[in-house]
Amino acid sequence: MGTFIQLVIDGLSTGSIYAALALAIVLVNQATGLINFAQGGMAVLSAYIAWALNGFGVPIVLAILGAIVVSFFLGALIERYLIRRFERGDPDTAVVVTIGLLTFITGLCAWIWTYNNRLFPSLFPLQTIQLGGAVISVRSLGTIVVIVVIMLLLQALFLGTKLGLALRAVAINPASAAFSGINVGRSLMVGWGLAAVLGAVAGVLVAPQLTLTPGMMDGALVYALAACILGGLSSPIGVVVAAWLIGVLENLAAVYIPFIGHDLKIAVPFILIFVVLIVRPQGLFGRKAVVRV
Amino acid sequence: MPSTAEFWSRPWVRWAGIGLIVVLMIVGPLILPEFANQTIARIGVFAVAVLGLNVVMGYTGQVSLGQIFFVGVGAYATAYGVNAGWNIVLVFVLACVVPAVLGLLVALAAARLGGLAIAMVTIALPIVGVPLAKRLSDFTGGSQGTSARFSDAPEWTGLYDDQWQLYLVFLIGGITFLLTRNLVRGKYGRAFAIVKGNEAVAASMGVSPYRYKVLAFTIASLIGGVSGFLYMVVIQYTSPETLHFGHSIELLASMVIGGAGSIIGSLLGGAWYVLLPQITNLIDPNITAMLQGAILLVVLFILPGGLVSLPRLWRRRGRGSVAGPGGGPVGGAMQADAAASVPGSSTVGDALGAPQTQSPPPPPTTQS
Amino acid sequence: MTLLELADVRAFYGRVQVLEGVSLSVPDGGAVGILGANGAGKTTTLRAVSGTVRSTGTIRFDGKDLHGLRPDQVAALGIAHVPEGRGTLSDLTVRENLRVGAYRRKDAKAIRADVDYCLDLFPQLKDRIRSNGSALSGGEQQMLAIARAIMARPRLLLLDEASLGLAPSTAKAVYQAIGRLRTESGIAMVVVEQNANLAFTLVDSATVLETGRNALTGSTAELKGMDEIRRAYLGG
Amino acid sequence: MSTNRRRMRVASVVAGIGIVAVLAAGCARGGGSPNSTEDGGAAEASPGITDDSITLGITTPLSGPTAGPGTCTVAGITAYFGAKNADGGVEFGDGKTRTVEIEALDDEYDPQKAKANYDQLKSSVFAMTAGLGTPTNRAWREAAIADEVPQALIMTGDPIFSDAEESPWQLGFVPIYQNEGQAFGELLAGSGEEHTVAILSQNDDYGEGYVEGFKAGIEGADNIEIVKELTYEATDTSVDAQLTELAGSGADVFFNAMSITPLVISSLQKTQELGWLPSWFLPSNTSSPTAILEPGGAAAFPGVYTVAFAQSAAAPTFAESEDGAAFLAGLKEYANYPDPPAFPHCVWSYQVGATLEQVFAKMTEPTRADFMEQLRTISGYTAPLMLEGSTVDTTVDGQPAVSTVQVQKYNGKGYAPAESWDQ
Repeated sequence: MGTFIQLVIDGLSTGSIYAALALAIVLVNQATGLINFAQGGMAVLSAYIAWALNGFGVPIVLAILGAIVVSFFLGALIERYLIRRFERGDPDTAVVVTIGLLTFITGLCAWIWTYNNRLFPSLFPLQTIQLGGAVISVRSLGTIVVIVVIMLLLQALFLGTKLGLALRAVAINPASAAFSGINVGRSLMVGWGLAAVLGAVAGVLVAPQLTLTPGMMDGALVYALAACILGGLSSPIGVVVAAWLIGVLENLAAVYIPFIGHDLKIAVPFILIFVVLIVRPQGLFGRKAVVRV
Repeated sequence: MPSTAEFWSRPWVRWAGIGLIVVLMIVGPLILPEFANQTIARIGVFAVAVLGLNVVMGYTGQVSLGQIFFVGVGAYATAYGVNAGWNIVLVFVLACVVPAVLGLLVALAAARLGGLAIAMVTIALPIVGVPLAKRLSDFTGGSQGTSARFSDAPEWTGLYDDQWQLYLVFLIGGITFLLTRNLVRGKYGRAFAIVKGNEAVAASMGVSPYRYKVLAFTIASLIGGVSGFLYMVVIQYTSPETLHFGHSIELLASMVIGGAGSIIGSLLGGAWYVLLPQITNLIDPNITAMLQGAILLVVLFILPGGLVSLPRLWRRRGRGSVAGPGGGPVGGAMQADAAASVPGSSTVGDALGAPQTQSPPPPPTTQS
Repeated sequence: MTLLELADVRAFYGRVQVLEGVSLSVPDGGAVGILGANGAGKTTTLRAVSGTVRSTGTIRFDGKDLHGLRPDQVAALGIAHVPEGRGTLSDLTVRENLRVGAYRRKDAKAIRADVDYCLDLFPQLKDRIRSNGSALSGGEQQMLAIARAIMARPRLLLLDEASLGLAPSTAKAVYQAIGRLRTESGIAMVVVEQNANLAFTLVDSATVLETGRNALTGSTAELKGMDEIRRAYLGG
Repeated sequence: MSTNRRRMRVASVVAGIGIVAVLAAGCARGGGSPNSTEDGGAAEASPGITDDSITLGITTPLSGPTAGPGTCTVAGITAYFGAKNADGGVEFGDGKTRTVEIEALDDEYDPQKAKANYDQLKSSVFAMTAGLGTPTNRAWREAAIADEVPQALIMTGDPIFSDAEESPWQLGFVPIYQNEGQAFGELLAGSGEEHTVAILSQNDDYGEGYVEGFKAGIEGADNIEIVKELTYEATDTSVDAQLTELAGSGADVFFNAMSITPLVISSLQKTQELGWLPSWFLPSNTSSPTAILEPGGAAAFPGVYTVAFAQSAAAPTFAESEDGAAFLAGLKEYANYPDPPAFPHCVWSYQVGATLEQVFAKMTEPTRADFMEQLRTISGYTAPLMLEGSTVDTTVDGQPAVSTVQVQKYNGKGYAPAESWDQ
């Protein structure tokens, strides 16, 4: 039983890593309608900026804040001068552009900071808390709390605020949004900027655990995408729950279903996606979109 | 310009052009240096893989991130058959049939889904395929991989190995391209295009989207298997790394850069897949990732329609372009599903105001 | 007083010229129709006003030149464009659609009142207030598009083919509601319509476009009396 | 079909062939044009060598997930020969002094690209060396044999490369994985105490090799019991679940055949969090004291053992030693690698350079054949930065250049030799 609870807790903390990235992907999707494969790369770049600032003697909290600010402008500029060109065109191309951006940013990080591993200072103490028959590290707990806070903020942004409404309206139908007086260009830039901020938070959150390398987020990207699809792209809560579900079920399947084992556990989220989407095409928490012809 | 166009439309010119290409394909390998032959052969391998991807994505509009899995299965089937001493023709048939059957089974399930979901289910293939290949080490040689050197030039030909291999690629790849070209220009191609355009409309026209999606996916897998066979002809070694999902993403990028829904685009995509790493290695091997990303972005910035649209870009000088960006599969699925419900769907361009500079929309690329 | 003034407007898609000199004048509180066949340039005229197509010539709103303004800036001046195809924000609920319409406004109380007014104007929307835009029928989407435009409290409404694709009874209901809106609010309107019968229930005057030019202009009564109008547009 | 399209088609085919031709320029039929040597009596020189220079080729991952160790495999040898070239070059057995040029290409850990890189390099370089990876080296092993191109001192513990019968033109540099696992297994079996062992291994030939060696080392010892054996994927973000499961076994020894640095650090932390405090075994490439053990808090465990043959560049005393300082300076100056590497591959690659210099000194003919012959005659050579007791010995068939490994124990700062098990 102890092992079972521990596995669930482990799954939640691993799932939180996926969730951190997934939330940024959801934000860009809600604000621009794109899936941004480069989100993880941008998060890594933000983490490197924080690390570098820290290296210049800036206290880590300030360094992170600095990285967050830089990330916002970076995200907005990327939208304005790169993605904008493709937003009006073939969406396939736009997606491949984000893939190219991921490659470029990863290469850029490697060029500036090399592929050497960098230790990123942890924001949370390396302590553990007993919980039933299991232990959880303060770091994991901290990550989970931050994720939940971001998730709620994001949910509130989308559903409760004018800005959130404008972001979504622009993604859905830019012309209609403009006819209602929304500055579409600025909205797109803000969407990317905010997503880059979320990415920055995700990056500095997981960097202490994963060790900062240019490809730090690559492993999490597929899981994050899976969580986005499973949870329903329109729902921050759904995506976080899906990420946790993936983390937990993956662990449980690996340990308790001998046929799957630790090597094939990566199949679990995809089986989950398949089963769930057959029943609910809009994802666990997504809103149902009725398409008329 | 009209006079040149006329010139090229004359039948004898057409035949002469085809003849010239055939002659080039026969003479080229004999006179080109070894590394050039090997490079062209590799381009052939991945052009076939991109061609398969184009059938399911470019022509039918279903996002597949699993193409490299079928290439890998084809390669493994080839290696296994060769090492077991089976007849090479039988091995080739197996290398096509095994991936096709797997593709059919996957498609029967996956084609029920649409859009992003199908992308996630197909990306699972290479991701699960890698540990699976390691587990099935009796067939695959495990993580150390397996080699099969069956494509050395036979004595009687008097050819070098690279020449012989290139001829094999020309022969098998060429036939695959011709058959696929006929497929996408015929009745099935039209059905694929309708499914890509709008599934509900397809259904109302009596074209079952499900059946044609399954068919396209199966054909794509089969072509992937052909590519896998050629992979073994040229590279002669395969391992779980071969079917890493990153290569699937690279194939997708190559397809878009070459030109989605285009036969020539597939060829250019294969060239891109092979030559981009070589070119970046030539510039500076230490920053290949940065260079590859940058080159990709620059090329798409200039040619959003892919390399295949380069001549069209030229021709467009002095001519107005008609707006009308088409919704392609990946992004079409990945963008908010609004467009589907709004007949006169708007674009960001509309909302940003009247375009002051003329930026041509990607040309519709449903036929090549 | 003239609210909207168009003179010799030419517009282009890329290098293809679509408008070859269109003129139009809408008095404050007035309603002007634009009639014409497919491709005559009706929609493009509206798009020239709202800044979504490149154009030359005079386009003045309340004395202000509209050239060079983005669509959202045009909207901010008090022009609400109900586009052809309705432009439904499909993934937003009806209520959210209406809130988007009021994006530029900060008077929360008046916004709430206007939502109620819209729901009163289009009672069908009341039952669907929590539905996604994509779940609405064509007629409901058209009503939603108009309601969203009203929410901006515009001085000028650009209505593009509000009857397109609707059942005759639905189309009639939509035009009745627009008529009521006009009498109650006095919003000026430019009404693009293929169905001249419907348009004539609403507008004071109209212009007929042919291949990007004004072919005929006159008051509703004048136009109704013309044979060629009757034959071409009124089915008689 | 539009006629313009057809015209374009022809144009693109021509353009494509043009690109290929440009790329291929300089590559001549039949493995490159041999350089004629002035003195007619000697054997004809192989490609890639002249009277004053020799070119070595490397294909290794310089981007992608394995780029960390990959870049190191180039940096080390570049640093070594960079310094040598600055001093005028390396003296060869034929009395000539040659500078050593390194031509490295990125293969992204993709076998297909590794083969392409080999095809590109084989006629312009004298020998291939130092490249990282089992599949990427295997992809062109048979081609190298067929072409008679040396594939020397490569960074894989795959035993096939050290079997002279199967791989006449190959030789591995680093100990085969089995050796390392076996050395630890023997140490453990020799302790005479009862031990239960939990095993976590990377799901590839790397992990399997270690486990296989370990099992061979404890074969017949009835005081050792393996109670749980799990694997992980090199692409995993986290191995928490495996550790939780292994901790449940309560084993007192944890054999962790893991090659991913971040995962080792988080494993050290996670095990402590779980309150499971076994003795550890770590492989040579993931046991750096400052880069891994300190951040992982390894002092909390009763013992962390590793197998090594080279000093760790991240150790505090390293930079103070003469060899260490020279190594770090060389990395910075010639290899554009400014800070101490977290991966041991930089040191290994540096030692590959030193070993090659030994081989060059014995070569009397500028041929690949002579190179391979001399390659297999080095014995008892202590390369720079080697641990005491380890030497390069290329004369033992079935073994790579380095096969003598030392089991070491972490003492809170660095490593000390562990002659026997003590706890």
